[in-house]
Amino acid sequence: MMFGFSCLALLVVMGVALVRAFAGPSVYDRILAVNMFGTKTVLFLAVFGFFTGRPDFLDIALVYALINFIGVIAVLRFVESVTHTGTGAD
Amino acid sequence: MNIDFVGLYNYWVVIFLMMVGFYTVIAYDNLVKKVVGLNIFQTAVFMMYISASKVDGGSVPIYSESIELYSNPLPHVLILTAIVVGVAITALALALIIRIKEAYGTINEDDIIRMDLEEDARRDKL
Amino acid sequence: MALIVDALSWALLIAGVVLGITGAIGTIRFPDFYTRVHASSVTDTLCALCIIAGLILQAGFTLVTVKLVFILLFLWYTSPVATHALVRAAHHMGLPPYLSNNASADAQKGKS
Amino acid sequence: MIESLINIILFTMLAATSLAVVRLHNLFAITMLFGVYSLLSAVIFVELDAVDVAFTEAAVGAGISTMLILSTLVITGHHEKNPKHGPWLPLVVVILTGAVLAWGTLDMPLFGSLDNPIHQHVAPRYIQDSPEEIGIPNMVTSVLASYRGYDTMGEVVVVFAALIGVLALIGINEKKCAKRQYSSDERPPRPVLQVMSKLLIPYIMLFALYVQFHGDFGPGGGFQAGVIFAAAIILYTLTFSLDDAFDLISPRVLRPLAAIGVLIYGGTGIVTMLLGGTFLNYSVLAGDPKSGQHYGILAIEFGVGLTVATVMMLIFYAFVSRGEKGKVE
Amino acid sequence: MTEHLPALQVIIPLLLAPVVFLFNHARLAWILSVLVSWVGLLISLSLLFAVNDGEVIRYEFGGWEAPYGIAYKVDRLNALVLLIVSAMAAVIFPFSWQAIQKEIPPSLHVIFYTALLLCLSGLLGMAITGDAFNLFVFIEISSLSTYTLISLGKDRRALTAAFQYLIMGTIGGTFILIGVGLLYILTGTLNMADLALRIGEYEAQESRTLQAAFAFLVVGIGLKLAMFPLHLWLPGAYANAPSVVSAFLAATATKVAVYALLRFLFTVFGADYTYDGMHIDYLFIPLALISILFASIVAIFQRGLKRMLAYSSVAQIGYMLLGIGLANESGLTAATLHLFNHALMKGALFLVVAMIFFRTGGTSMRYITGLGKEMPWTMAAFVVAGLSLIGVPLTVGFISKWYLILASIERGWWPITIVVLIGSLIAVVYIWRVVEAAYFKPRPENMPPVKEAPAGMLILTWILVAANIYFGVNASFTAGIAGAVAAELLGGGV
Repeated sequence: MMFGFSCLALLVVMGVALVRAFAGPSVYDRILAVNMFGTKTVLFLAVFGFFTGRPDFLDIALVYALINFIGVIAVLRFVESVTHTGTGAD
Repeated sequence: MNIDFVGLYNYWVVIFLMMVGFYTVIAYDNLVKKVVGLNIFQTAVFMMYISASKVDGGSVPIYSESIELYSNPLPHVLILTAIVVGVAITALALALIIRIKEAYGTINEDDIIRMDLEEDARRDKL
Repeated sequence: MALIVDALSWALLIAGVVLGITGAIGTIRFPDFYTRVHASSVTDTLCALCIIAGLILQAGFTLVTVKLVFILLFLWYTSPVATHALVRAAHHMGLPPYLSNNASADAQKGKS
Repeated sequence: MIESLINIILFTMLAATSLAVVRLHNLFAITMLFGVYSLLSAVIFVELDAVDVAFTEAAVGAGISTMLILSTLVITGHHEKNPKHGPWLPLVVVILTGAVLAWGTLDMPLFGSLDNPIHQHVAPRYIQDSPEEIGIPNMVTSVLASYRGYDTMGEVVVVFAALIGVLALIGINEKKCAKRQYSSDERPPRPVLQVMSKLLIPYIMLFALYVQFHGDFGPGGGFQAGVIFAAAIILYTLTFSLDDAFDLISPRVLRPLAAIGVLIYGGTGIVTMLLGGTFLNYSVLAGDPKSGQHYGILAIEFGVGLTVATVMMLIFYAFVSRGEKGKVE
Repeated sequence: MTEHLPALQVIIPLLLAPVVFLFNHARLAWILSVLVSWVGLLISLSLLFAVNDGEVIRYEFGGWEAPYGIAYKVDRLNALVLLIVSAMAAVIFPFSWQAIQKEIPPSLHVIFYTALLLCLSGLLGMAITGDAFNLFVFIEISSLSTYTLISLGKDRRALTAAFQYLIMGTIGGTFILIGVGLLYILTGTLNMADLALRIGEYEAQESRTLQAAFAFLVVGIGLKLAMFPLHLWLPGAYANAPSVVSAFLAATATKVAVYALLRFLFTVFGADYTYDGMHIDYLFIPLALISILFASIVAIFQRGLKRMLAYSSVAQIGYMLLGIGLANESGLTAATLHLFNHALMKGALFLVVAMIFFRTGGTSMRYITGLGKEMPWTMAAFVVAGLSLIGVPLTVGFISKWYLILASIERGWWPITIVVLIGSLIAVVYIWRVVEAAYFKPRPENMPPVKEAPAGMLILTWILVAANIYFGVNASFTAGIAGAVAAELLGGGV
């Protein structure tokens, strides 16, 4: 039961992060929100594994964390390179 | 709230996502956005398959002695293949977009069509 | 004994979730990017710690615990680095911070 | 009850994200939200018991696809013009399609019920007999590698075909920059990132190997392992530079490996043919059919992992080198 | 080894593609591809002779029996389509070496052959498989390599054409995926024969899900085969692809898509459901008639030869759909026969175009003017194949139209006959435009002199032209198979 409620609460956090990602306003706000969304997703998956009673699949959460991190780094790199070439961000 | 509602809700959202993705593909002129729309469209179809594979009270189809009921593994396999097909198409489409940008200087479909028509008109004069 | 462990893990989970929600409210309510980073990243580490500690208490000494520790370490390792890179990039590209009421109005005009 | 609620919230978030993707005009923002969309759909896959699919969707959709779109945007620019023509014709087509689907769902078997034909025919055999016939607990891997191994071979060929297409279109520019980028003046070095990624990358590769060989027991397998391995190299490219990555793993090495991966898969099939079975019938590989299946699955998963890892790296190289170094000469 | 023939048919080109890529040597790639295409032709011929008496060959991959594993099932229709694809490959692959020298930069030759082999194996795989999802996988293999091949065209429009085809093709593929998914959700199986068995119950209760699945499959495959309002990708793709690729695609790709349509309509859903349940004839006949008239008229006004032939392909697909729509044995015979015959004539015509391009460097009317004297053999091949396209007696085109007319009279809808005849008359007009320019106008002065095409290319083209006449004079072999196929399809035989 408590896992269920933790799941729901984490979903709320994810939803709030999503709102920030939709709203922006600057590109960095969005990246921040996406990053936060990603980390909370990792936690959600960890808790969800316990909720369904099969916590052996935490590998997925690890992959999410990895992909999320690389994604943020990639976005930053590309924002940087576009701004350098003078196209301007957001 | 009964499970029937949840089931229909899944399918309805899937249909909604398909329509959003499909609309993005055919209504927007920006080629990158078309590709994103195509991905949304495909992911929606994946969701349909996976929704169908779920069994109430079932578990992940990895054998364990304590578990009786498993969800259906076959749609998972099909969708694994379909995801790979999706990324292959995305990669190819993006490579085409890069070449189009280099050849036309734009990735806006309207502009590209206009440039082609102008070129036709020039050739007619020859 | 089992009851104490359950209660403790419940408390940790609740603490983690509350921290998470606090951070979320921060990212919505705070006025500019740098303050939002503060809100989300500061709670991030502790929130993850609490939740995963709560789960570890439930899992006991199994492979699952090892994986949970890995996840926590990974999050602790990457999350600050990502935040660092993000703020650094923002600062480097000239995103103005929120200084006072007047300045913020200018900053908001300049951005968005 | 809570499960249904989680399901509904996740699907609603997904729908909202898709709408935001369509309505925004900044392509960077669209790409990021697309990553979120993929991550969310992967969470939904976990929620619907499809852990292998979730693994793949996270690695491919949120990882590789997003990365490729970003590197395309570097070249093409990231502002979208407003469409000029009216949206009516597309809207009609889309609503028509949606209506046909909605019509179709009305008679659809209900969600989750065990009585559905989908759970009654064919699938029970996989669920009940595969631990016996194939000898590995992950049924998805059994079906993927053995029962429908031929489809998976097609999947590997699709990946290979994508590589061929990308190489034909944009190629990989292997020309070295005169000066390494991270040491130039206007691009500040990234010491924190570089140190941490150097520490992290070996562990990511180790994790990839774990995923490759643990795929029989848990979620994972050759495809996911390949993508994670490629992700390690991508991280290296992002924090250091493309030239450094070329020094680490040169495209010249990767190109033949991509073809060899496909050939390992196909070769396994040919060997089974020569040993008297049909194509990809691993049972003939050893005296005991069960260990034969095991060897066969090991071999083809290795082929899949090799092809996917090399192809993903090569495609990423192709996109980034086009952006940073321009056309192939 | 003979029991492995169905698998080898697809696997040999499929595995040769990475081998060619590995060796990275252009000439070797060509030689290997040619050898493979000839081996493929032999395999498909032996398969056709093995199943010609109505027998069915099965092949189970991985040793798992049919609904659990993936199985190939070869009957006459499969074997005929396999023969079309591999025969065209056997002619066009040898032809390709000289043709690509002027159209594709040397650094991409290996990649060209790799993609061509993948495309061939994808089409063969589509034509032979007995599993609905395996069909989707092979559709995507062939599509991905087709997009690559089209984008290798010289003009920048090849890129936009490839992109447009990619978008429409992927939508088509996804529609097929939806259709297959709905069928799977209803029945729990993916094997076509098993589907056909288990679908009956839903057909009887008029399941709306089944109807939706039917609609998605027809539209999805319709996109792939360029059914009339969905044909927009085809002219651009055929006109801008390298000439050899146009020839190969025009001769095979749409044929295989028509095959997939036949397979789903008649084997999976069954003729009764297709005609009486879903009334597909009332959809196909109007679409077919419009496409015959509209596409033929548009073809007249095209500047380039390739574009003209592409629109003519859209019209020809209309004839096939008309045959399916007429819903009787002669109609289906005509459709099946036209698969084969159209491959022969379009293959020959596009090879002629490739030779013209090889010598003159262009294919618009300007380049063709006065060519009759300069390239007599090439233009003679064009005339003969053009006559076949029109449907003059003693050519294959006549045979298919004859069956079509028979079918429309049998059905009692004789006005359709008039449309078919008008279509032929319009074909006379657009073929005549080319003939007039080539034979009755002098070569423009500013054009450089040209020579006759190389003997190797000519011989290969004339093999196809000769086949046009041979199967036109002696139609008993092809018509026999097509008739048997039609009877089988209508009888609901699996």
